[in-house]
Amino acid sequence: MNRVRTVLLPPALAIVFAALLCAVALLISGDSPITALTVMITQVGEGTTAVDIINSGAIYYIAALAVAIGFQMKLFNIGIEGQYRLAACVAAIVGGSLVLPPVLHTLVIIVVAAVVGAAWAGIAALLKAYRGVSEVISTIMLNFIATGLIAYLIRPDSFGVLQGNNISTAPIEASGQFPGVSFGSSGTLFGMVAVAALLGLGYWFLLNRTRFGFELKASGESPTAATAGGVDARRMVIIALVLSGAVAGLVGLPELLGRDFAYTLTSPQGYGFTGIAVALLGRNHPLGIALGALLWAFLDKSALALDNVGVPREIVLIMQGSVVLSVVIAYEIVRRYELAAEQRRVAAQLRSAPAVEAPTQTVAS
Amino acid sequence: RDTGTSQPAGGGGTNAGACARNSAPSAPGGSSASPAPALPNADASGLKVGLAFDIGGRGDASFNDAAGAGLDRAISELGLAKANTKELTAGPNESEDAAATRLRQLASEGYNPVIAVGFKYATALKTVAAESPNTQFAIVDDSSVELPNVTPLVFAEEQGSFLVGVAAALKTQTCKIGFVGGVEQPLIQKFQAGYVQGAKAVAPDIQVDVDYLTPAGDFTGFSDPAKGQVVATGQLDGGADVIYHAAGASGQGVFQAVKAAGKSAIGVDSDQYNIPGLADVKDVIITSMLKRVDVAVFDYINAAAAGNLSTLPDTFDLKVDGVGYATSGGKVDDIKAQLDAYKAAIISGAISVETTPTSS
Amino acid sequence: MTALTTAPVAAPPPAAPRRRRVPAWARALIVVAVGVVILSITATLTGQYQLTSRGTTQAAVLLLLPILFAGLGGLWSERAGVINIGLEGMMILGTWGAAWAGYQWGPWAAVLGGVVFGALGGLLHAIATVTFNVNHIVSGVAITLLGMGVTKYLSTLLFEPISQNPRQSPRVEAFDTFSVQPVADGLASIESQQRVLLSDVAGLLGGLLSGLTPLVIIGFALVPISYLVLWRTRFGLRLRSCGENPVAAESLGVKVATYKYIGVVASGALAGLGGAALTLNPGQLGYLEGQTGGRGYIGLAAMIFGNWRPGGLLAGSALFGYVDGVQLRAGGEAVHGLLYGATILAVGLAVLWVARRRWRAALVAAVVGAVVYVVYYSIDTVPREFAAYAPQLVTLLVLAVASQRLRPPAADGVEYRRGEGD
Amino acid sequence: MATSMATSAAEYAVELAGITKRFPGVVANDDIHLQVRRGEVHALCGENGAGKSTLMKILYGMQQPDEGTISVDGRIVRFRSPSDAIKAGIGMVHQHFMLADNFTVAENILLGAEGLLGIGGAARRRIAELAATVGLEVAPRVLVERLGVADRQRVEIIKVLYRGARTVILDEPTAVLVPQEVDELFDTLRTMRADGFTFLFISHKLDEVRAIADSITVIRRGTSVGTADPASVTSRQLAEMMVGSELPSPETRDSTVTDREVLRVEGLELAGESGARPVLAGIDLVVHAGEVLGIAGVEGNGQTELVETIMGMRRASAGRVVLGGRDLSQASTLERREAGIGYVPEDRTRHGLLATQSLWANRMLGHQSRPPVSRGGFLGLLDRVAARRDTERIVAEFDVRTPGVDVPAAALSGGNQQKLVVGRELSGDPVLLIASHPTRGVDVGAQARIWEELRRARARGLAVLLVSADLDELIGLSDTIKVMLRGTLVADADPATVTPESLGAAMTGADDSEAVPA
Ligand SMILES: Nc1ncnc2c1ncn2[C@@H]1O[C@H](COP(=O)(O)OP(=O)(O)OP(=O)(O)O)[C@@H](O)[C@H]1O
Ligand SMILES: Nc1ncnc2c1ncn2[C@@H]1O[C@H](COP(=O)(O)OP(=O)(O)OP(=O)(O)O)[C@@H](O)[C@H]1O
Ligand SMILES: [Mg+2]
Ligand SMILES: [Mg+2]
Repeated sequence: MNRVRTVLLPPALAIVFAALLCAVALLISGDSPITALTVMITQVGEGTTAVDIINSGAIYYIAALAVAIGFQMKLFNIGIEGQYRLAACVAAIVGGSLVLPPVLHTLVIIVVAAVVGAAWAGIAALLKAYRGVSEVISTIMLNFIATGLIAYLIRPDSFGVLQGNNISTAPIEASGQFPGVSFGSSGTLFGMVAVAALLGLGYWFLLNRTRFGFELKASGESPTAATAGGVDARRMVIIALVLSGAVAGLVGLPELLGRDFAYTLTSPQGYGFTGIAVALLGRNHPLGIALGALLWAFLDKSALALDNVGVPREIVLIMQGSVVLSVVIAYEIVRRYELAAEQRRVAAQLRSAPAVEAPTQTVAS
Repeated sequence: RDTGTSQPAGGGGTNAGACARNSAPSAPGGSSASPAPALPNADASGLKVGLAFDIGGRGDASFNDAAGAGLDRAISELGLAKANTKELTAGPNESEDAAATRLRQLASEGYNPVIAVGFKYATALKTVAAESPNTQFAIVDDSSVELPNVTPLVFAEEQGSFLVGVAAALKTQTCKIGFVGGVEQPLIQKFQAGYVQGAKAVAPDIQVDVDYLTPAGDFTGFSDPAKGQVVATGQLDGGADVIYHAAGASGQGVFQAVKAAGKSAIGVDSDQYNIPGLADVKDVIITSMLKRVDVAVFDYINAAAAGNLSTLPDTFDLKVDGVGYATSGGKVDDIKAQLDAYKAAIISGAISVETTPTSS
Repeated sequence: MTALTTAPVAAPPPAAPRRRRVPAWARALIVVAVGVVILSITATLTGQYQLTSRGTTQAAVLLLLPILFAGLGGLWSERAGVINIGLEGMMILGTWGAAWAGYQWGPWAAVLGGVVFGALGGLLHAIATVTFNVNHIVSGVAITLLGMGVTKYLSTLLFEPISQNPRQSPRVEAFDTFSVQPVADGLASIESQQRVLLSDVAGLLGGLLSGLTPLVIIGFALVPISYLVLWRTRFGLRLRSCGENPVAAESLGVKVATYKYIGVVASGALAGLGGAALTLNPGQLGYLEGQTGGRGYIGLAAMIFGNWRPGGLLAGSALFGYVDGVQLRAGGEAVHGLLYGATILAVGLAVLWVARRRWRAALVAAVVGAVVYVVYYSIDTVPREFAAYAPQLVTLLVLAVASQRLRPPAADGVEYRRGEGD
Repeated sequence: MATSMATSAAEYAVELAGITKRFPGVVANDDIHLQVRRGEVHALCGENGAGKSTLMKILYGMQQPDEGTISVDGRIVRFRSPSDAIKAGIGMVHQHFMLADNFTVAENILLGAEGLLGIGGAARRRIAELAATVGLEVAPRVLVERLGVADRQRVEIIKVLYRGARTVILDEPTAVLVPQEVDELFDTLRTMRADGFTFLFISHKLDEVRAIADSITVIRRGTSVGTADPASVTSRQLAEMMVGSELPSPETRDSTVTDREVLRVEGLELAGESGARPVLAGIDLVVHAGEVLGIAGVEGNGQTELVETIMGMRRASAGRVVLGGRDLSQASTLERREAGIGYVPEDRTRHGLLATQSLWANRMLGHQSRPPVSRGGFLGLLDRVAARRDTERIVAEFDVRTPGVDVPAAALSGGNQQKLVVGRELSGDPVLLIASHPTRGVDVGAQARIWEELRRARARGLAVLLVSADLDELIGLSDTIKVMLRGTLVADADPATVTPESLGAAMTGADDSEAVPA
């Protein structure tokens, strides 16, 4: 009961609040919130939307895991964006230029992506560990620089191939692709969805069952105490950021290996920022993140239906922004409410108990 | 101090006398080219037309708007019922599946034909067109989808750009002109290639200052007028006096810079002289390179209504008036003869225009 | 046995003699002077006269202005102890507010509109972080998301009917520009005489004195004003105390929450002003979706670069604006020229450090100088893909060199609950 | 002796009646009564967590009581914030310094009181006057971070005086001071008392309380259990009032020192920040099995750095650290811990505990690579069951008062947190324990427990390096004492004969005649 209240109530409150906010905005602009909600929900059953939601959810999930690894140590890796894009680009170049037996080919591409993501995050990690540069700033700068580097790599006179008016990398042969699960006209589920789920499991295990996870959380909670406890803070900064970057490197792969098979100028951007929002929604918990990722993907994909009823699709952006803000506020409100309830309870207990009882014996568990 | 060839600030450059200009090619047919015979208007009242816009959608004063204009014309001239049309718009940074969902939505609601505006739809279209073989699709700016039910609507931007390059070379006083591209990607490089070739055709010694706002993949270059203004000012300070932009909304900054310097600018895509939002800078816009997406969309709907898509050209080029230059404002009336001579030469094949810049 | 025996140890070594301190303004002047000389030498030797031209300075001013405002916004917030990574979102709100007010009532209304909308974003950040103790970065990210969503939604609602474009506002009338005459003309004539150093100084200075708008004046004036308010008044002392030790401040009767609110709302207002500066930028019609292009984040970087001080953040945004101006106006060749300047700087630093007997630092500087020179020598131009991000690269490099000397407010970003201090 | 007096209200500068304050799970103050006469030094005594600080924060307006009233000069008042209390002439020097390091002395003093004399010349003159009164000799323009603890203490007092306080609360002001500094402080207090100031004085050092106080109120578990007359009460009696048990003494009985060398430090040096003098220079010391080596020194003379360098938390610029014959100079902190060093840090909240994590998670800190909490292996799997079990052992052995091992460490009071830390550091059979201020701010009961455990471990052959500012503790526990001054070990002292006063003199560098060059 208590757990339900502290863990599930805040996000529920937040979603209700954000939905109310959007409803008011819609009413002001003369649209019907009910219609908007109905079309969004019915859209899930249309065409490939349901599968798209899961596919995108998996991508957001990986991005959010990457963010969450840093968050555990109070490191803000704003650079997921640059890390995954650069990783996807380089992995596509490598994957497109290799001919290898099936599974191996795919594995090589995945490893390359992880290594590139890790290396790009590694720059921020080294700057933070050895030069004390705030990772927030360095990763923002590195995002810009990654864009330039990708543009350079993808130039037709570097590794790019002209595809009409688009530029892309050489397509990855079937041996390097990651097969998905086809649902016929309802779309194809990316095979990498399973990888995302495994990553979540690995994240949970690493954090809660291993020495590394303990040291990571300890460094995040109190760097000074962790240092005294034999945790090398500098090493942890580097490992956490590099690991976060390695996971970030995988963000672009579900689409690359499951659908696009090449990196192009128009390859999607912005997953890094989505990842931050989703990690916040999920409070860095592997299950919470999964729910957050699905909610986000639902909002993204179902929003396409809003055009059909003439509701501005931007309302979904407001919904997303306000749900992130209100979920954190909701956690705080619930925390305070619990505190007050505890106080009342203790007071009541004291009134009924003999006055000599020692405070230490009344500490609530 | 060692005096360099370039000078630090405005006004310098080679004077007009030094800018040797070739004479215009003599028109092979003796007259300016005539556009391909327009097809008779078919009856489109039975059609349901779906339009999927690129980012920006209607109101972008650019190719989305032009596509919309083509649809509007079909409504007014071909008897297409407004209720039988539907327009959807892409969001920024969206994934391929969003684009596919949009096309699928249109196809599954019975819209036929469905027109995708922008090359970003190419991959999605490949999937969706294969799923719905009985729906006709068209895609603007892309010719990479090779399916029987997909018609590419592509343009010879380089040819139109060639002509405005000619105009720039004829109008420059300093023998120095500029090109401002929004994002350095192949489509925009086509504009650059044609423009530079056209200018050199007139004045082989002309200097063309080529700048892009952002490299490929960083699409902020199409929406950063502040940068457009700085780049254009730089070119003007370097002596350029005619600037052609292919920078989307960043072009506003180019126009402002040109206006502040009292020089000339060339618009892009639509006749920017007549765009209401640009009214206060229109006096510096001497011409615009027209990319007639409206013509392509209209012709496509017309051909679809007639049930014969084979009449459509492979490329909307000068010959079919798919590209061209604008004359609003009368600033190029004096050189119209030369421009038309070059136009004829391109149509006849006497001049072939490159699609990629020879040297960047 | 005696209770206490003094061990035979050498007397503790005397503390190193402290060098005389040069006042901050003088150091700033020296740095600027050195910078100008290096640029002048570079321009002369490489022929890249754009490095010191009036146009470049003007472009730099234009480009630095929004960054400067955002940086000042960061300063006000972080000095009050609240990290503001939501500057970008507040700036977006500012661009929208400025356009909305501006197209109806003119440029001054635009300024006000930007300030008010930015301040609203700031208020939201303050409510989340101060009242509800939400993690500052979390709230900042959420506010940026919200800012993007709200402005898009409102534009569809309010701008599209007039501008026919959901991504753009109707035209907003901008300020007229003016120059400080006759100084500006005088400098222009000196610049055109092409004398080494003199012309360069004239070019750099001339750019600062011409093509001005009231917003430029406001921007530059806000730097000393922020300094005076934050460091020379009782209000500023209290506000900064909330960033250094809020518990101590509270124990002395300072209303910490109130000051944090003021700091964060002012921060939003300043970021909004940055948005207004973008909207009113000569070359702009008004609001345009995505026109901030990450300038809010860069403002934050400029502030960190400037060690959480107004003068420093001015230097940070100036560096950013200058490098961006150079690369936009003169492209990869000029950035290539800057490499040469960097070599001179590195060598100069190496010599200085040798003189001060800081061997390791000198060695590092010399090696860096050599590497940069090799790069300079082996390429003709910096590829556009990298030149375009030269400002970000320079920022990163400078931070890598200097960040260990930075000193953020001690309680910056620390969640603080009233009455829970020890 | 434990009698409450009934007197008329006007007699008291401050009177607290029926104050009750509840925190979640804890009643910090439960119907407390306190009466303070004008012009007296009134001491508050009580074990850790008895509620002294809470009561004082209520009087200072930092917290609002749930019940009860505050009267100042006979009038009932309500303080909504410290400003109200300051206006009523109450000032407070907190248990922990309330200073902004990056502000100057003057800024710290003026903050919040700018309205009195502005922030200009008049204010500066007043600060100079007050600095002379309390003996602060630093320029007001200096940053507080450059000040030593005694000077910080003085700045805190000036802060209070500058606001015109007539009633001053001093919450454990002497915890970080050496005897000489305590004497100076007491001299100041006496002078000011003569001038009519009223003091509320909190300390765990009962001798000090008896030396300075005019009257004493004892608080036990949130209630006032009575008052005492300092002239007649003994420390032992006071302690019994506080905890109902006997006053512990840190005396070690017979020597257990062996000649087996455990720790040898040779020529240890720690460089200062660029250009500054070294923080540590030429440190040589040896600790044998069964020996307690005490390090005495005024705070800020390098003791913290010495300990952290031996622990590998700071990198020595020269010198060797050898543990049982094994050179650990290049080893990481974890390797040093694995080699058998236990470490009780001086600041348990900063260096000893993870506040929001459970007690059993805290048990793993520093042991995360060793059994019982770790199964080792490539992944470094943790054994959570064993960790829980071992935490329960510590809770039982060390009498840690807690409802369970799953509560967060923050839920424990300071003394109980400290017992947990000591218990953890004595787990896993260490050969050397480095204990920094192991009983700082800990009440007498917990103190006794910790001393007892240290003695027992020493008897088992543990070598202990003890750093403490509590000279009684240092003298009582140590087999050998070394004095540290400005980064070097300047003197040795024999705990059997040395007095706190002569030790204090050596610590401040004011060598008296007792010191004989070796
Ligand atoms: N902010 C708080 N929130 C919850 N409980 C608190 C808080 N502050 C104090 N307490 C509770 O009140 C009790 C009394 O604390 P207080 O600090 O007044 O003790 P104290 O007598 O000053 O002890 P010490 O001698 O260690 O300073 C503590 O044990 C704790 O349980
Ligand atoms: N954030 C918090 N949430 C719940 N309880 C808290 C919190 N902060 C402090 N406490 C309470 O405060 C107590 C510890 O506070 P405190 O440090 O004042 O204890 P103490 O005995 O006074 O220790 P010290 O001697 O170190 O001052 C615990 O009993 C705990 O219940
Ligand atoms: Mg206390
Ligand atoms: Mg306490």
